Amino acid sequence: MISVEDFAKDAEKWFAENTPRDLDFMLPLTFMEVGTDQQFDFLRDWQRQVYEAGFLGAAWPSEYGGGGLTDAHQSAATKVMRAHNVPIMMNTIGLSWAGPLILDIGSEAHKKKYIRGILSAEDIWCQGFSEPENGSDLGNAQLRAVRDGEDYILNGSKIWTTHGHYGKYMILLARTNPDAPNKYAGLSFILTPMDVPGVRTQKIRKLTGEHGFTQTFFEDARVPVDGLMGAEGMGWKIAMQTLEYERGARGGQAGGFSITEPDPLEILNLARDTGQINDPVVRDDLIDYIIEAQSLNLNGQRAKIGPLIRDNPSGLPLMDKLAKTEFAREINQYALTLQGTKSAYYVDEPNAVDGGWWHRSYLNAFSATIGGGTSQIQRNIIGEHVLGLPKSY
Amino acid sequence: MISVEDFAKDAEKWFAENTPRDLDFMLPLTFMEVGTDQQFDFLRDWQRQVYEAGFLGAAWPSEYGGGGLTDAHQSAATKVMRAHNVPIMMNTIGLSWAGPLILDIGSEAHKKKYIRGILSAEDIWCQGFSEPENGSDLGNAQLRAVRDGEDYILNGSKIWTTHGHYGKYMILLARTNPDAPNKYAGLSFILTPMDVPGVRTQKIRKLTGEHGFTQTFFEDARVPVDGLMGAEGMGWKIAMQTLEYERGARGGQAGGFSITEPDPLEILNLARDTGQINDPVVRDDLIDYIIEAQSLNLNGQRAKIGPLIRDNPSGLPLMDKLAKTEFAREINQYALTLQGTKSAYYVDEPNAVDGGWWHRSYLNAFSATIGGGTSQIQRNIIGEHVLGLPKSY
Amino acid sequence: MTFDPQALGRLGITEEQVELMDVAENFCRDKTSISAVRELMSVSAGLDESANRDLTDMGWFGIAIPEEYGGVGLSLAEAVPVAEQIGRRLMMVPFIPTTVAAQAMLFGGTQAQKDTYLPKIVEHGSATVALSESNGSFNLNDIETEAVLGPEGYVLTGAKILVENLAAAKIVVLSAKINGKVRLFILDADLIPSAAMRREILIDETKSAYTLTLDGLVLPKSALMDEGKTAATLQRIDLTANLLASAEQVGGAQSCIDYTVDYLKTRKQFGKLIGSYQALKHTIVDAYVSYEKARSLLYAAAHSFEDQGKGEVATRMAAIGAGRALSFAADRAIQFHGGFGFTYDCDAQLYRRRAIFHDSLFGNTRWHKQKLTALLFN
Amino acid sequence: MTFDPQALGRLGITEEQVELMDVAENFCRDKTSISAVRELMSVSAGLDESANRDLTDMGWFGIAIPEEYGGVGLSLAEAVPVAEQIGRRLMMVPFIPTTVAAQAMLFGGTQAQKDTYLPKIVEHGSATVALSESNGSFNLNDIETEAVLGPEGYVLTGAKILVENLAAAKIVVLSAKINGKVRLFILDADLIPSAAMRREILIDETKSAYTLTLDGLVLPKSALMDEGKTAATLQRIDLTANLLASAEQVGGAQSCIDYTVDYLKTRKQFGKLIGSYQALKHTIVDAYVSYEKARSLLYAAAHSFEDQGKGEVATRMAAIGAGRALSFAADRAIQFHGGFGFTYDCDAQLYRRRAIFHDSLFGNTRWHKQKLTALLFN
Repeated sequence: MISVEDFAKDAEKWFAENTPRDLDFMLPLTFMEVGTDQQFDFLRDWQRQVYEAGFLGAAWPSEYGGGGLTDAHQSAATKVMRAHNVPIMMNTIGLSWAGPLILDIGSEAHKKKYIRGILSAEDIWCQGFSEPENGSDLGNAQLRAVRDGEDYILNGSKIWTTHGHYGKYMILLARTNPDAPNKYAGLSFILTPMDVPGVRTQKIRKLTGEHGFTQTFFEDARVPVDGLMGAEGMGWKIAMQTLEYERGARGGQAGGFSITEPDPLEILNLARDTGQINDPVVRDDLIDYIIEAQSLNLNGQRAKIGPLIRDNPSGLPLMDKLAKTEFAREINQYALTLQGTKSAYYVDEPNAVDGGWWHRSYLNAFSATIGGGTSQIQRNIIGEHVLGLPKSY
Repeated sequence: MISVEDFAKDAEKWFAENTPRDLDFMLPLTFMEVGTDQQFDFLRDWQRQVYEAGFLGAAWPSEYGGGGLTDAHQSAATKVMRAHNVPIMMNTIGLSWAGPLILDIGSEAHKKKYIRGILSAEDIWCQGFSEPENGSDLGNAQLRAVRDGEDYILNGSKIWTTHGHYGKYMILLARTNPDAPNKYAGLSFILTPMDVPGVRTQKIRKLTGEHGFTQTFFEDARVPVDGLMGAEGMGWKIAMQTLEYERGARGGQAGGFSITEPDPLEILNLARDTGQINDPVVRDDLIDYIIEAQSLNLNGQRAKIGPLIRDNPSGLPLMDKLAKTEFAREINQYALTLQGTKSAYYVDEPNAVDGGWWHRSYLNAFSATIGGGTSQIQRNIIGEHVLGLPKSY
Repeated sequence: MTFDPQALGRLGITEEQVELMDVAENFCRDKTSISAVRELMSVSAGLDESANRDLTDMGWFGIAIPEEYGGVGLSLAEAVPVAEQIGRRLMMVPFIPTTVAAQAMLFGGTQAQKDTYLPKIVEHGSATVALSESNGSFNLNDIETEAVLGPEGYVLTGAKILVENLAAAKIVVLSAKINGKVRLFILDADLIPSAAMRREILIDETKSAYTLTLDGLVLPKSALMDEGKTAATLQRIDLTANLLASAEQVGGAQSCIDYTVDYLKTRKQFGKLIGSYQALKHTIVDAYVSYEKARSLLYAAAHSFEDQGKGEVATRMAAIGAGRALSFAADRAIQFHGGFGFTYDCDAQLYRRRAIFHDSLFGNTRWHKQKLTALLFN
Repeated sequence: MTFDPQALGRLGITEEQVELMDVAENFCRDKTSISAVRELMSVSAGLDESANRDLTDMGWFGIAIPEEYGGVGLSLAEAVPVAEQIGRRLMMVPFIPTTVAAQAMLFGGTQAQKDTYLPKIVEHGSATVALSESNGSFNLNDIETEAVLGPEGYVLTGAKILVENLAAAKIVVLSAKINGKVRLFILDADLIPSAAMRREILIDETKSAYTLTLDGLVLPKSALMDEGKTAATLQRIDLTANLLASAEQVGGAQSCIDYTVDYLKTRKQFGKLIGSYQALKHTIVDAYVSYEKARSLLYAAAHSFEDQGKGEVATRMAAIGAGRALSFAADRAIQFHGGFGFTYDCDAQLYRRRAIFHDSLFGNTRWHKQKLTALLFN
């Protein structure tokens, strides 16, 4: 097996040569912000290239399409990708949610059927947990799945489906037993094809004015029972497991990254370019942002050092999303105040500063402070699970 | 009757001549901060002088000891008192809570017995609403009052009694009927002598290190039934009425003022004296404090202009306490950062900046963000009564 | 450091203000709606023509114009409640640019210009100002545009950005340098070739603004405004724009809070109305408190606007208070609407975008604080 | 503007740190308690003599002193977990002033001074620094005290304030000007007449500090430290003090949050545990997040303390993070304890006072931010 060092060297060489630069359109920072077909097609193709070059799924078993190497190899490659600030890996639900889950608890057939397409981005995967009426209360999912022979018949709808209108498969949280002792026990986790009759997606326009998410409607849609993961009633447990993959609390992801985290340096450059850096009050604010960025970066380092987190082992992991997403919202909002009269402009306006990137980033930042558990829910989770405070609801 | 103008002139002359200056000890800014006998005796004497000069209780009926003039007269005098920044009127519970209540709903006997002593500060009045176990939940008061002939027998304890160890009378919220349909209906409001057997006060040391409040214990204390205000079971309604006097939402107070509100100018002087004013970041912060002070001051003016508050008539009055007390806490806290190494000092340290006044004010500020309904309770009240949001408990 | 509390404005109100508040509140509420605004956003050039006509007919563009020029003869204090109600409904009418242009003429126009243009404004409504340039500076003296006197008049070179409502405007107050000195001109909009205008893409889709290329444009000598009054007029423009923008934002904050409170009263999660969760309840209360403070600052600014010194202090405080109130209320409104808040269909984003727009045109919070520092400390 | 992300420290830990963390955590927890601290506060001169003896016996005052001088021969990185645990229990021992004085000698002492005094510190444990003066300046060069060389040695005029733990100290590192240049001296505490010391009243009653009047005091020539190293030594003093003060505050923040969380879990109002109210719950979560960030900054500072440049940036960031974390946690702790929080008996005030104290001695947040601005932008 190739040594990690050599693998890293190969990666270094490949990304140095193949990382696309100077595009004439704006690339999204996160997989959730893919707003145009142009962005989508570009990123899909880019993921395929990275996969074919061997730097995605390197640690996944080769018999299913992975690289057959070790986590150390993939981490090395991912590190190089970050260093080169390459475009994101867009098939995130497959790479970081469905893929690891299938490899952990899926059948041989599941693995053969799904893994390769996840890596090559040929099969786009979607996530079907949230419902319009239960945005924060996932456990209350009402989408109904009724067993009928070798099929489930699905009725209901899911919302905030990223890449919904491109999706081939969905990891679906469905209610197979409405009479279960509690709301969680009635849920099942089903790998669902989206190209069957009765499945319809409808684009949702984001507050940015762009598209990105869809609502997915199921009307008597028949999907094969073999998509069931684990057993009926285990849906909640399995869904929570996928969230652990997503949070990185559990290993097994294909690698790469699907979210480029905000770099405080960027706002420093903006402040310099607009001359605002000369205002001592601005400099004072920027110091706070640098400290905040450094704190979060250090939290990540400390989370890996056992003795330094023993008092609250779950503290740093559980606060990561809250701290980072609120910081992103705040810093992008602040950036608008550095643009003088031109902060009145928006994306696609030739006079706009940085092409309106900051305005879009600020508005998009809410997808992270709202999606995947709002910041308010995150505080409940930290308060209850880390500090042991009583529930608020 | 003397004209308001002439009365104001007399007041101007009297306070110009008689306002005490250059004391060799620190005077409290609020009646709750009276920490030493020296302060107490001084303020008690000062109130008597103001009363005897005719500038306190000017609008209260002369047959009971008032000045027999109009509210306009008293307001004019109070305005002069503020202009001269005179020491506070310390018998606040009498002047602004018990007095107006007695004049509104008390018996002739009550008025003859109590009013004059309230104004002269000969009879110090205390407030007995809060209990140790029910700090925020006044309606849950448990102090028991059992009718026995012409007496009530009191058992229980009250806390946060201002001037408790000097008190002659207390306005007491007691539970006369534990079996009432709801917790409020079981309460009665009793004017209670504190110099009877079975009443014991115990000083509470404040976080400032000083004394000021007491806890008052009642053990089989007999007090005459004639102290009952209204009827049994009306205690909650009457207590709420006294709060309206206190908040100024209802007229009838004796006048003067018992709280000197923080003046943003003071912190500007501190910033100048310590040279911190030269730091542009400090200047930027100070501008925010000036704006905040001006907003609150303007809120007060606007609250009197009907057309400008018609959308939410109760909004400005109900937010006044929250906004002012939190601002006081914040600005005093900020003041500590303007003192360099000397902010390590505290009251009575010769090297301390302004004798440690800012440190004490910051710590004392919590009495207002906690007492009389915490800031958190205030936000509930505004949310529920002004914005019509659902209850949180 | 000297600090004079008297430099801080007081608060009062005139009968006319109350009257206009009533009229404006009813008119704006009945004349438009957010859904109507949303429709216009997608189709129109950022203008509600019907509402604009009504405003003209009601004489609102002349509220602060003396009667001798056909105006109502009141002051900007009376324009405030009108702008507040217009902002409350996000009504797409050029009340601010038109009123600002009119004030500029009143302060800096020659008698002939006042006689010619002020009645026009009262009659037709639309006027605007062309001051900002591609450097994005809030400083109105920080411009490159030049005017050189030639045989036919002043030949212009340069370009302006963020010229509000230019397509519909009849009159434009324009700044340019003559021999390095900033001067103001009145430009008859008919002189502008359509090729010289480009509609800009704004963060606030309820507003319209244009880039105006001036190269080659020639203004008659009579277009030059009173040179001696340039500085005072620029100041008048700045403060008028900020006073009325504050009013629009205070009105907007009120709607934004109402809109969010309605949601908190009806949306359930985990079996409870989300408005019972203090994380949302207390924060919206803070937004409400911030709104009420902003409204107090606004009416103090309206009241003392004409007082030397006090006027500027009060106006910049109002601009800061209003900007913060609307920005905070709208930012939290997006968050508290959860998934729906992230959609284009949720109105929260309209208010947030409006706040960003006003925090851009004639100075943002930090800019106003710098000015206040200079005014209050020295 | 140049900004180098590499100027930001990284995070790591040594085995010795872990070891000392264990030992210190157990020792401090078992050796003292808040009630014991409260008793000492009222009687002692701000010193827990028994604990102080134990620290000496365990050699903790020598952790960062080379073995050649009898020390343990580790670095300040290993002193951090000790200071953290001391701060966590509000233990009344002069760990910071003593360690700071020792570092000053190591950096700026003559060989003879190191040979004489460092072993003494390891042995007896009590040393301190006398730098601040009545101008209250954070700038250690901003002093008036003068030293004039006479036949018997250096004659001093001036006074120092906030000399921590002076009564118990054996050795004092002192700053004074010689011909206008700041210099450092080592003062044998035996030379100080008791009349020259006055115990000061501090906001933090668990600490002790004195005003030291120097007029007439004469130091032997041998008391002068290496003149060429004055600047570097003052810098060392500043950063060492801030590193260890950050550790004390991080430890304090942990206790303060634990203390408050316990109350929120047990106190009921309106029939519910108050910890279920989000107004309290979410705010204490924010305090906790702030504490964890501060702890990360602290260990990064400990890790990169000796790196040129990085060390100062990381240390000032840690001081800012720790100060904010403890100040905020303690301010909210007072509020959330309600009426009890307003009493002297509630421990919240002890933590709040501690934060104010550390925000005073060697710079506060604003001061550190000024320094960072200079270090990171230019």
